[in-house]
Amino acid sequence: MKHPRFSLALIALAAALAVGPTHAQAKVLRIAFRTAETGFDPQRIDDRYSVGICENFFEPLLSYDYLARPVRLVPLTAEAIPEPEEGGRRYTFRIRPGIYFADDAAFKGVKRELTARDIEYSIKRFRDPRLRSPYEWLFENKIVGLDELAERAKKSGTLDYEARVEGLEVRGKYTISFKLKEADYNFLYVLAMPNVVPVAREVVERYGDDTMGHPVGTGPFILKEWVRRSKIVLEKNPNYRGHELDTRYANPADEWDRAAIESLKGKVLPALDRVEIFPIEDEQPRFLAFLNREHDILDETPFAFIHQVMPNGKLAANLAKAGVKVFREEQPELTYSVFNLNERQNDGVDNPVGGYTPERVALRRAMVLAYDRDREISVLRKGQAIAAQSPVPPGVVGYDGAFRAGAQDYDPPRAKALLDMFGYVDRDNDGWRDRPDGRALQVSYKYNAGSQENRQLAELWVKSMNEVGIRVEAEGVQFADLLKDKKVGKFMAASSAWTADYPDAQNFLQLLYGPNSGQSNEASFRLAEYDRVYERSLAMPDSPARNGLYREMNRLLLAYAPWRLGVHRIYNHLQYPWVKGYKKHPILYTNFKYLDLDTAARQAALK
Amino acid sequence: MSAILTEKNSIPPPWQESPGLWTLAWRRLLNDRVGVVALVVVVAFISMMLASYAGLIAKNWSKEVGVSYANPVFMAGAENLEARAVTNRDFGTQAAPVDLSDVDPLAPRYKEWDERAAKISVTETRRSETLAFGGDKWGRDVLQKVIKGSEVSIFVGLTAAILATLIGTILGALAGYWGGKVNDFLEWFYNIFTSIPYILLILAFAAVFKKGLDTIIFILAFTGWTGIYRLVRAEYIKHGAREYVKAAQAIGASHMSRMFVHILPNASHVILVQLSQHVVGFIKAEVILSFLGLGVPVDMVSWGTMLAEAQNELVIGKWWQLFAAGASMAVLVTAFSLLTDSLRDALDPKLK
Amino acid sequence: MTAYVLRRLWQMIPTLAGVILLIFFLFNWVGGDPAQVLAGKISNPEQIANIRKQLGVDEPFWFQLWVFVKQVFTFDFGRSWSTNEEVSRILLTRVGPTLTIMVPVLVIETVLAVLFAIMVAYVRGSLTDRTIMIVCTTAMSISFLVYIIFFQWLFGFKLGIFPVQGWSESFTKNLVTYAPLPIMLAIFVGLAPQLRLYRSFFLEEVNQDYVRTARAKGLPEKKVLLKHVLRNAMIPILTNIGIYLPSVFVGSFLLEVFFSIPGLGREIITAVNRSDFPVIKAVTVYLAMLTMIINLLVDVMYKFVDPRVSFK
Amino acid sequence: MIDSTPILQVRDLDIRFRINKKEEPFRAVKGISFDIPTNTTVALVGESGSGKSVTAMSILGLLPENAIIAPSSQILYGGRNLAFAPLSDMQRIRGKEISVIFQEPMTSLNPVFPVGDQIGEVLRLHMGLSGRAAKERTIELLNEVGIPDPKLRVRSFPHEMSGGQQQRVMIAMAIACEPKLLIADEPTTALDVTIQKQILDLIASLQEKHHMSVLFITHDLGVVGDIADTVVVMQNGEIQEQGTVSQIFHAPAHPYTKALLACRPRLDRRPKRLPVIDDFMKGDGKPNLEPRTRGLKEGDAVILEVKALTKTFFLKEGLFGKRAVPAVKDVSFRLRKGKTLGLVGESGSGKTTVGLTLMRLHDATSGEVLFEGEDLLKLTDKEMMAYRRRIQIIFQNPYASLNPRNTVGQILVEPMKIHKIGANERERVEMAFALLKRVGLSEASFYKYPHEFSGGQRQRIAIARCLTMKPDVLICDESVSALDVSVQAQVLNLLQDLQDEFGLSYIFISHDLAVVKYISDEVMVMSNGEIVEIADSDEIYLNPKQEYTRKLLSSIPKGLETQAA
Repeated sequence: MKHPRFSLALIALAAALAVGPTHAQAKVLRIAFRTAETGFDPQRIDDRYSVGICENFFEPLLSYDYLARPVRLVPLTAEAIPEPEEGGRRYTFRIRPGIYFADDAAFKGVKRELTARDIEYSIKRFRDPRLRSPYEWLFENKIVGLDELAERAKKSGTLDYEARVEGLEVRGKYTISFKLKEADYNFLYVLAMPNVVPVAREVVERYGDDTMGHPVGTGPFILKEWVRRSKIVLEKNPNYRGHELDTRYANPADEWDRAAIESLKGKVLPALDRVEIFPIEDEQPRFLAFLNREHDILDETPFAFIHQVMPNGKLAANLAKAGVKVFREEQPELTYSVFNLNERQNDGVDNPVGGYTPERVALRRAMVLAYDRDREISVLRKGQAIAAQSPVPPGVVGYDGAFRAGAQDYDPPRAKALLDMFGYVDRDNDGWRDRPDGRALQVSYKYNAGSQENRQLAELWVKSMNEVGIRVEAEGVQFADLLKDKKVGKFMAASSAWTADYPDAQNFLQLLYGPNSGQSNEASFRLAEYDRVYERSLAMPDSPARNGLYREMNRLLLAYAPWRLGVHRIYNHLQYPWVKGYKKHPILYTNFKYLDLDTAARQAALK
Repeated sequence: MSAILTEKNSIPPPWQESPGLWTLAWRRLLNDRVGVVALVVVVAFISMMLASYAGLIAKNWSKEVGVSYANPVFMAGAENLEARAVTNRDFGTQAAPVDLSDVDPLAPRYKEWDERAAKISVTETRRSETLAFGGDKWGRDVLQKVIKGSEVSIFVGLTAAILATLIGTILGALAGYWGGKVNDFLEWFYNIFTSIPYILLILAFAAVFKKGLDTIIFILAFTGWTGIYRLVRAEYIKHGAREYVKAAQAIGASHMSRMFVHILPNASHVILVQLSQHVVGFIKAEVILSFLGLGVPVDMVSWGTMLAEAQNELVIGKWWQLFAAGASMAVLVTAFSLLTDSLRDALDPKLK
Repeated sequence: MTAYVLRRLWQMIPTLAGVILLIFFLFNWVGGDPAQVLAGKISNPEQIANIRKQLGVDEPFWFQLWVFVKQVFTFDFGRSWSTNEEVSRILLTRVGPTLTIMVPVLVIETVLAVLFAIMVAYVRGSLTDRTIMIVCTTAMSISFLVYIIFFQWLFGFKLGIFPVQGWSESFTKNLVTYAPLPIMLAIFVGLAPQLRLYRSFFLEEVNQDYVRTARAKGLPEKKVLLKHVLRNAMIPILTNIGIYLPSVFVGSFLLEVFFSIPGLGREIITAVNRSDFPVIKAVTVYLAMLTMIINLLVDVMYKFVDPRVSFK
Repeated sequence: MIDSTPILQVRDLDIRFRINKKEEPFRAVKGISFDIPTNTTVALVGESGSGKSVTAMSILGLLPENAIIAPSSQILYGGRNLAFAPLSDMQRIRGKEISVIFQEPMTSLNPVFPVGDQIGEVLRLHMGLSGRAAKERTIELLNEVGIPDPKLRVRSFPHEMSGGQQQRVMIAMAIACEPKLLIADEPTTALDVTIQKQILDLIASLQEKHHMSVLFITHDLGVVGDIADTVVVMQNGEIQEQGTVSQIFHAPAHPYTKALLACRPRLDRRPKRLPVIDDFMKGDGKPNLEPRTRGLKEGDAVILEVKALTKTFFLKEGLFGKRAVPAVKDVSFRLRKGKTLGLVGESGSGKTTVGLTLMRLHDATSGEVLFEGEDLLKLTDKEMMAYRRRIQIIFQNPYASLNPRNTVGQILVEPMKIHKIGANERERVEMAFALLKRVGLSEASFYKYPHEFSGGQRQRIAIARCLTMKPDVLICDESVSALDVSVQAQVLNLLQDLQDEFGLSYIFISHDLAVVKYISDEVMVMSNGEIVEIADSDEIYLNPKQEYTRKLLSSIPKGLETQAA
């Protein structure tokens, strides 16, 4: 039968090719991403991985030092970090001359230098109704005159980019001065975000609707090749001026810093010629690909395989032999379950967990105590997470390590005692606790049906609540529906999460600020004392006094329990030995511009 | 003519119904060895399903009796890292929990709360290292999960198949019997359903209905009736032209009686075979639905949810949940398919 | 013949109208609100309203339906709501990978199924016949998901023969390195049901009168099977392939998700999860039209395969 | 012209069929012996189930897989016992020295290959002829079997030919290699009587020309009389008698042979009741042949009058067009009360459509059907219900006209329930029992299912079903064509008794002219939708006026009549 011989030949051929094409001596880094990208127009994207790739195309005014921990702002396209003027309401920047955009047909062969005009144009793009920018809120009632311009644009449908905006004052070719409505000590962080970057107007107008596919910036890399949701290739930007590793803030005790300094000292960066990125949604293939040496770095090792990589905390023998290094990073993010504090859902359904009376607070506090968070961390996350003590994750300005939230620990007896005390007992002995006024108690918990992890978290929720006699029904909904239901208040309890946009506690605490209800404040938590303390904290720069106010807000959160605090996840990033200069930054998603590759070592390892 | 009709005669002899086509088919099935074995297996699964439904077995499948990924008994020695996963206590501070008494609305009753809490004893569940056929991530007994899972999967498969067969038979009968305008309309309806890719149809219906067990049954039934419709329609066209139907028309039988009293029993063997084929098809489809997140609700378990859960377990060396769900499903589906084949051979009425 | 083709084309219009109506109501009436997804983390109701206006989702439904119908005829479905990529370009780039997997599967599967069906028909009723049938039934009953998980682990990871994932730009590289494992898997699952079906087609033909005549002519059994029976059995076999053909274009979304192949199957799922309506509309309409055209081609080809068929 | 040396000798041929593991295999042929002399036509005669076909097929080893040939059986040909010859040897003999033609030409030819190739295949296989030579020889053969312009016909497909032409192709294929023995298994049964005659003449002439022996299997003694030299009579797997044609027809020894000869209605006489098997097997062997008079008298009342009845079927064609196919064109006739109107014609003549349109099982295009002054075609369905009872129909295929899933009891009771005959269930059951007795079936059959009865018994049940509604007119659509001659006689006698007793009027539709002559008072001949001629049954046979009727009458096999004279 001729068939078997044919398949044998096929397998032999495949094995030979599986080694993959090795460019002569070009340094090609291959890495996989956890989810697919959407596009590369900085003002129009907000998903983590697209923004991460944009960090390599564009350059904001300020950025973060590669090695400094905790994180420190450093100037990038700006010459220096400006001192706040007029009581923190004005910042003036001088742009470093000689910074050029990458070549593009839109510039008609002429080398295009970065000017203040580009900064002004890019900030205005956030308020252009046609672009529907997900980060429009960054510049809402922030810059003097910008809101009025945006209002006019909404009516007419298009934004007038020529219009003068008082708060965006261009003083000459390289100088721009921002005037804020009120003092905002986090404004500098906003200017360091990878989205708040200058784009050339000619490029935007030339590609119109397809700006997602034509990122033209002053950054170290350019987009060479892009097969949507399958392969993204970056290559060195010929026009890039080059940069060096700044070792001022390096910490000699940190072995990552030492390794980075030793391999990158004195080199003109970026060292990599080419970066190939493969989005792989499924965990198993992404993990196996790294083990098969098809990729050089494995960012965010899937929890499921943690015991294969680090059996009881130590690197597995086979990986250690191959010289793999593990970088342990505490994510600046928070997972939490949010309760709807309105006494009625928006569709009129009565919501037993809503309300501020002691009776309702007791129910929420009991549910928080009844949730088995320890098992979530040990079984579901395999120990790769820290139990959150407050909304503010570690590594973020305003994080208080000494704050210990006893009220959020797993303690079923206290939960049962609290329920009995406030009259939540089983009256019609159907095995489920009823409400104090006799009506049946039925709480619905909404989660995103799309992922297996969410389903198991929901399973743990239902199991934990059943242990203490509360009847909970878990309802899986589509991702888009979950977002909508949480925004309009059509839920009782639901799963949620928040990643830091900029490294300040205020980015998390604003989630419980009363006026934000209906937007980021999904719980619609309206507590007068909390709001007063929050407003006072806005007007203060980072200081012990401000930390005191943050502590006050955390205590109010624990008392009224609008949330059940979840975890801050810990990610382990793996790299093969031939990847040099690796150090994961808490805020910046990618670090390609600081990496180097020892192609000879990789060549040997692949034999 | 009337002479004979009124003539009195003896009481009719005792009523001993001679074997009809169904009994003959049953006898033919019995002497088909493979068919009998398949029948026994299917009956075993159905009785297991009923026992589990009545709560006789696998009642507390969801109780966590073992450590996480407890080893099967026959692999007691194997290393189980997951079981000893360290809970991350070392988050830096051992400081005393913060005092909330000045802001906490529950503060007035703190004392009463502490007294009550002290009285409630903590029942520490002892988790065994090994289980009959191993444990899953939460330490639940995989064997009990498979049994409970079989109840849900078979229930979904059966009900969806019955519903789909009902829809397919009624529409097929109407199209095949009446022909003309009715047939054209139903063919148009059929064409729409078959032109849309199957996966999109499932996702579309999933988006329409609220998640839940009955949703899955509706989704499967509403997308699965087309195959049955096609065959029943062909059967009705064939039988519609047969002489016994013309004879029924001649004696004045109504359309309804011709359709359902005369033709339906003669098409019943096609319908029965389609029904059992669709039970098998829907049990397998439920797995795909669970993989897409449209599976049974969280507090239930089915083979589909088990397989979806077991996706990444093989790589970390925990093969038993994947094997248990996969194997038990394979055994039932094989038995059901072989039974269907034997049934088709037994039922095929060679109208001698 | 042209009259027949014209009549069939004429009959396609109501079906296409039906498809448009069904998909429009299913997804519009319930398909999740895309504006939420696009509005980003912090968005006030006013922003949501602006997005909805731009996407045209809050127009009266008949207007949106009219837009949909216009799009069908102009083959221009605008841009994807989530990635803003030209929808027609999405489809064109996705069909390639799907076909690279599904066409070889269809071809190899049919050849093997017919080959084995002949062999089994030749030894029909013997022990080998029954064992092969039981083996087929068992192979069919294991869930496709189990196959994927196990074989990806076995061939991809344990033996490392094939890469576990990846998709390159070059067609040959795909066919040789990335496609074999998924193709092998699809064949493994798809072969059993087709073999059972084709065996029944052969057995049906073997009992016909013309086979008895062929034997009465003194033809050896092999020739009777290969010449007379096979030629007649090809008619139902080709009809069956005609039914499978449209699904070749849809692709197997399970394979595409697990082996991260950028095909149409996976695209449909992401589009539904993101409520990306333009992509859903485009995929459905193209595939519906494709299915109808393929069915017509199969019927026309039928004429050349079975001389008894005439175009009434 | 019977030579001495037999070409093939069958000795103690005993064949059994395995049904399933438990039951005893069914013994179809019980140790028979007979010879086939060279250059002679041997007729193997018997009713269905007599084992004649099994015997013929065993010669070429074409028996189904579950057949068991007893070791003692011998089929001697060319000095070898074919019964146990290896397959390779058989394949050299089949189609070359012994060939066969079957009953259903339509299904016996491969539908997807042109007829020329199928004949050429035998030539290439056995005669080693190359492409060109094979083609020429095929054209010669087609010409020899009487196919018009063979050069064109070589490339046409089986479905493009009529039944008769297809059988000619089969014959051409069979004689392609000048076989010594041709086995013909009921070659003309499925054909129209006119075509039947041409095929029989062709076989006779080819036998003459090629000096080959023919084993002719049939159940029709008329055909045997025309074509056979020697006759072998079989019943239930045994040979009852064998001898020359004249010996069998003039001096039949075995009572079964006598019965067979007598049951077949003959053109030259019409006994009051047809002789049946029991008259010979049990009785004294001498049926009373007292003649019965037929024909219409002036005063007979008219029960049903049909005026200008037309029925046209419409087929879809082209983009929107419809093609009209007229089945019945402007037919008018009268049915006398208590009399039988015979309706005769070849297949496709529209005779069945007339019957079905009368019953409104088809919607007539135009015309009137007057029954007791009412035009049935104009009635609404509700009004029609009352008349439904009065006109009933018995179909041709006994196996398809009874619902296999109902017991006989249910079949009989259902019409009574629909038309509210009989006050309650008990009375209806009693009526059913009485009817079963009247049509000659046991009361126990009330509880049985159709598949437990023979063809003849099922037709009796069908008749009983009609009688439950006390009809006035009974349409018999080919009601006895599918039955064996002996059973045919019993059913015809039953119909005749019922007519004598209840004065029923019959419309008897059939293509079998002998049966129609026996039972009808008046005969109407039809051809492609029109009435050719109507006259008294004796009158029409003695001096038919129309050319078509004469042609029809001349093609009836008259073996019985000529031999008996």
